[in-house]
Amino acid sequence: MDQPLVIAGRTFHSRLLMGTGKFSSPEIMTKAIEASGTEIVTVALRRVELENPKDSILGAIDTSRYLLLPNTSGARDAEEAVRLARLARAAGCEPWIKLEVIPDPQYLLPDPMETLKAAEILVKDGFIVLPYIQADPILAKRLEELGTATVMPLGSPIGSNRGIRTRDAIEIIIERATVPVVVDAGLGAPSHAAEALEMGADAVLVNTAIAVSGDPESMAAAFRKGVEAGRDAFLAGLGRTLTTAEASSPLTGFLR
Amino acid sequence: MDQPLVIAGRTFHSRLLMGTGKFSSPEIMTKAIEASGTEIVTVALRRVELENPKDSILGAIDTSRYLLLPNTSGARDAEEAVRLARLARAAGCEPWIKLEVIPDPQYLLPDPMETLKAAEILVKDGFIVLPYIQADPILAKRLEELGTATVMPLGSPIGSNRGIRTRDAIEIIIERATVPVVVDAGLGAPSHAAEALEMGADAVLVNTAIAVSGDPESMAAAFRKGVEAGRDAFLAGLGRTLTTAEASSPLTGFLR
Amino acid sequence: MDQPLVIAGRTFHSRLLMGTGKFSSPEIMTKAIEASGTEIVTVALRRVELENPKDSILGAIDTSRYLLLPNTSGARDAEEAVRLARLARAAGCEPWIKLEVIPDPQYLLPDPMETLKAAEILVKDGFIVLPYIQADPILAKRLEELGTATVMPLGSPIGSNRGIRTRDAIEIIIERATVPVVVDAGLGAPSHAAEALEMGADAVLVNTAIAVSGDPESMAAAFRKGVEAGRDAFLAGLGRTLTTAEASSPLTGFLR
Amino acid sequence: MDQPLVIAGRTFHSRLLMGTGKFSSPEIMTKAIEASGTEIVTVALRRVELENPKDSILGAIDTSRYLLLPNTSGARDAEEAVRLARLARAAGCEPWIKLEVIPDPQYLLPDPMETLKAAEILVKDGFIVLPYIQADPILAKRLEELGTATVMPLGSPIGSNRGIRTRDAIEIIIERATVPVVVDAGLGAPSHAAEALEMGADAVLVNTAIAVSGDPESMAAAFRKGVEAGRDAFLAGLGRTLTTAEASSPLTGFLR
Amino acid sequence: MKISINGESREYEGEATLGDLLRFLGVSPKSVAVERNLKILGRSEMESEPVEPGDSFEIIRLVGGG
Amino acid sequence: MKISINGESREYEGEATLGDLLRFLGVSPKSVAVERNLKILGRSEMESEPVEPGDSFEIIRLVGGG
Amino acid sequence: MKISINGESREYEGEATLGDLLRFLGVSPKSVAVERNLKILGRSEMESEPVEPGDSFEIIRLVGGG
Amino acid sequence: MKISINGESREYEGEATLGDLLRFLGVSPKSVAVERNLKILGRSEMESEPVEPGDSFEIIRLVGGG
Repeated sequence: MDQPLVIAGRTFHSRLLMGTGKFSSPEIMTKAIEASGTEIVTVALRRVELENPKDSILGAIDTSRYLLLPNTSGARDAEEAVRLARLARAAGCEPWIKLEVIPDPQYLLPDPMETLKAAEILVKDGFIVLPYIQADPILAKRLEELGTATVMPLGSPIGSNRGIRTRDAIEIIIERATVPVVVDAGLGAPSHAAEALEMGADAVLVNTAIAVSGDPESMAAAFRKGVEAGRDAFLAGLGRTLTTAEASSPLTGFLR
Repeated sequence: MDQPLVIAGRTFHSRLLMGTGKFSSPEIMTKAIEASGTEIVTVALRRVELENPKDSILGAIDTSRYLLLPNTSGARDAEEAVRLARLARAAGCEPWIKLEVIPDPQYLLPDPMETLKAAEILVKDGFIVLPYIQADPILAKRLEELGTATVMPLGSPIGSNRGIRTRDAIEIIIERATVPVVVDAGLGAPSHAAEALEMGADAVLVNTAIAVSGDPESMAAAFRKGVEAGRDAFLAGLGRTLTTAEASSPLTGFLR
Repeated sequence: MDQPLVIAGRTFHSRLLMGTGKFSSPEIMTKAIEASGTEIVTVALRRVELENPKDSILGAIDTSRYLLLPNTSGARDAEEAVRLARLARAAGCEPWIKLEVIPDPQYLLPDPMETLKAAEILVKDGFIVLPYIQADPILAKRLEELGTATVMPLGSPIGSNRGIRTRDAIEIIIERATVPVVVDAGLGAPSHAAEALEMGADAVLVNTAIAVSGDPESMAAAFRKGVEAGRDAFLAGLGRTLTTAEASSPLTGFLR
Repeated sequence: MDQPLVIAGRTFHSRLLMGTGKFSSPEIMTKAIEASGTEIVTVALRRVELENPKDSILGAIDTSRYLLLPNTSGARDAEEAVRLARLARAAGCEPWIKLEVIPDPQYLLPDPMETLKAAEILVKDGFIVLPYIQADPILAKRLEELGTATVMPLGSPIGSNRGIRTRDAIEIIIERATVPVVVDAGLGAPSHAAEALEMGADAVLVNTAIAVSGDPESMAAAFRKGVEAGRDAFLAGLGRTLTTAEASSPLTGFLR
Repeated sequence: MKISINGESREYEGEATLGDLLRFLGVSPKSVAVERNLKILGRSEMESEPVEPGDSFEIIRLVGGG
Repeated sequence: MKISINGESREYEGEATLGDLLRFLGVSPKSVAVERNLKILGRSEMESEPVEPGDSFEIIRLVGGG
Repeated sequence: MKISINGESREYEGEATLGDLLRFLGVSPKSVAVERNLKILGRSEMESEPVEPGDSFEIIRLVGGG
Repeated sequence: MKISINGESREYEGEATLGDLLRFLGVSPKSVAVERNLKILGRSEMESEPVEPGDSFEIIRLVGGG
């Protein structure tokens, strides 16, 4: 029997974290969240638009069922990330934070040094920190040593749908991590999510592939199955790969 | 809503075909078949062992629930394949045949010319022919023109667990086929099966990866989910892949 | 010391065959042929344009230095291919023919059955046949058994520049062939050509990547070097690949 | 015409840097260096063995022809790296240093934070710093901003011969770098080196693949050609890759 | 008085507590976080926090994000 | 009499129909296919098909396969 | 007389050998292959091969190709 | 006197300069770097640098590396 996913002492039965960006309507987002089976949904922070002050995503997410995981998107350095994390907590979120420090608008790649700096401050400040990082095994180990609750290496750039293009490094991260490894960013299809779990990743985070799909609700259900398939296969034990063939029918040739 | 899979006018609700070779016991095989949700199971033909004449796989498969699909494994040329197909029919199977003509014991690669020759004879003889072939789009088209019920291009050598190593060619086969495309051989993980369905394949056939797994029943369930995930994603519509990133959080930077 | 390449008893010191299509001018083609170091150049056959009867590629190729290898491009079946081969011989070419039978204008994939049929006729007719084929090891073996002088499996579709996307199958073809294996089609960069030779291919054929380059002469020289590099490396013996690292500096840590 | 490679104001005509580890004898190493055409050879520092005090690699390298580039291998943190760099200078080397800070003996992956720290100190101390790093575009940019003379992202783990398994990230690094990009580690075949140069890398560093080859001298020559082939192709301009085919022979079918 | 809200300068003549200001703006305190002159305010402080000439406020809410 | 079954030569003195032979061998006709001298026998023919000296039989059954 | 050359119908009143026809067309025999009514002509036959009303010729040359 | 060289403790009764010590050890100064009590010595300092009881020396040379 599978163990549930445990992050910072909290138990989750779904291994699919879901982002809430880019959905065409709150209704579609709500349906997709439901279909995904997720228990953790990420959100961002932005200024209230004074012309439209009532608008809030909270109406669309039942916070009694889902853990809201605010991210620090928009932060270009450690200081901005820390400020965002504290604002999220002040806005009533639990002290969980998806830490992303991204100086680069084109590829949205995280800054390892600033991420480390912000992680140190936030961990000391009592936050449960889930850092979004390059697939760098040494960086992942340093963050873990600082006390982050997970590491979240990227498979490929955010929203690129390219899948796991950093496989070698993620395998090393998984081999060594003592905290859950959540593959984040770039997972564009259920097969990518299944692959991550088959490799031994503890969970994945998906947003774009679901939100921009022609049918987000079905795609969310598809990712749910992909994640479960990958996890089941990891637990059942995958066969080794061969460079030659191995007959599935008896090798005693017919009539021989 | 998805259309069911239709092969030769017969409707199937599962897109996972399962092989019955290499299982460590009939009980484990039966459980795996059940868990896979398959409706089509492949079998081989061999001489009765006169010392052990009672032994039969039929006891372990409920033929009222599953279509038995005999294969021609062991056949090295068209003549042997045709003889095996007819023996299968004489043994009480419906006239469905997974045609494989394999002269090569090391990589178990099918012979395109002999496969074509056997297919022509068997189609004329009233068989519903599902040929196992190299991922060769022209060969696939010729077989379709001869009246085969499907084409079954290989992802990688039988039992190699290497996954879809012939992606470019299979994409072309899918783009052009007017009969169902069933990706066969080499699918070693649910992510491989999901990938095939995401590409638009109509179904997959899996044996080794399930039979030799540490837990065949769980692995069968995992492949079932992988197939469903891939199919759902194909129908929902996958996003395009980018070489750069595309933010999932609003791009208006924080406080900007 | 390397052995020269021998095809049908004829010795060549270059392992790069070059195509002459798509060049912007005969002068540029001539310079590129020179720079490539090739000894075999492919040509096609087409009707004389009666408005422009003098035009001939022969003026641009010194047939005392290069073996002209006419191809059967344009042939959609065996009969057309045989007719083209005979016309080439009648036009004064030696009885060497690059056999290509391509029913499909979109991906330009060769027809295995028609290729086999034409090869049989042409071999009987005294031609030295170099067939362009899908990377199908069984087909390659059959052609070799018929007496073709080489097999020429494709790396990826003609002109696609995708490189070797059929690596597994080409490795098997090389492992088994008793005639030279020439990787043809899709080689878009010198690294692709080097890879083919490193795998043990005997030669490669390149056209588009050179002809459409911004500087065909330099690109031809680059492919020449790539081919030589790959061959030298194959002969010197490549190291095995590891999944972990292996220090190049002494492992006794500094001051330890 | 190509520009020469310029690192820290110094001009080099070879784009292949060569390591001197793992050779079976000084004679073989000397021959390989010669055949590679390199102008920069890396060396390590270790304690003199008091039982064998005369032994020195300097006898085997003509320092009037080759720039000795000492590395900091063995350093597990910034402090040890700085100490090694200064010892190298005290040993009579020019103030050039290949900076590697590697806490991890299994995969020999560099530590981004310690590398950055050491780079800052060494640049201030007047060293010309060539840092060995993960293929992390943000880290590369930070190092460049600190004043390193190059960035040296890894293709795959040292000595693994896996080639460029970090292609996406290296493409971004190249796109953005204002200092030379030298792809280091894991290049196991000339095709890998050619690929790096075709991508636009300014140079590569190779050691294991040459040193452990069956014939290091030939392999060094092969890498030299591979590097030149890749560079020539990059300058000549590679064609774009297509998903369909593009005929190299005239498309006007034969007799049509 | 002149105050700045989310980077825009505003004239505000209402009651001089943040609670009033938020009501005036139509913003529900439950769904936002507020910085007054770079100091993040706790839930409890919000209602009574004074609003004074020259104050600069950031009013932040949760939105969809990945 | 001498017959060949699945490539092995056998002495058989039983009744001279295939049905008898199968019962003698302990093989259930329902789960197999039989060739007599390369001719495949239909279900209905099996019971009464004669067994004669020199006959060669192939008795084939279904087994696990991919 | 009416003949067909490379699929085009032509009026031709010149001398009645292929050699003449090729000269008339400005085609050098050395660089081409010719089919007359689907029969491929050898180098030696070209000059003297007759040209008769209703003949169909294919005149083929080498061009750049891959 | 007792000194430490490359981590090994040694008895040394020779002349009391580093130049002497290196000659005694058979090490050519040109090809090495030396730390005395963690202080790296310049080329010029090597010859005359004193050697005193309890000194700890690291003598480093170049070797093959990648």
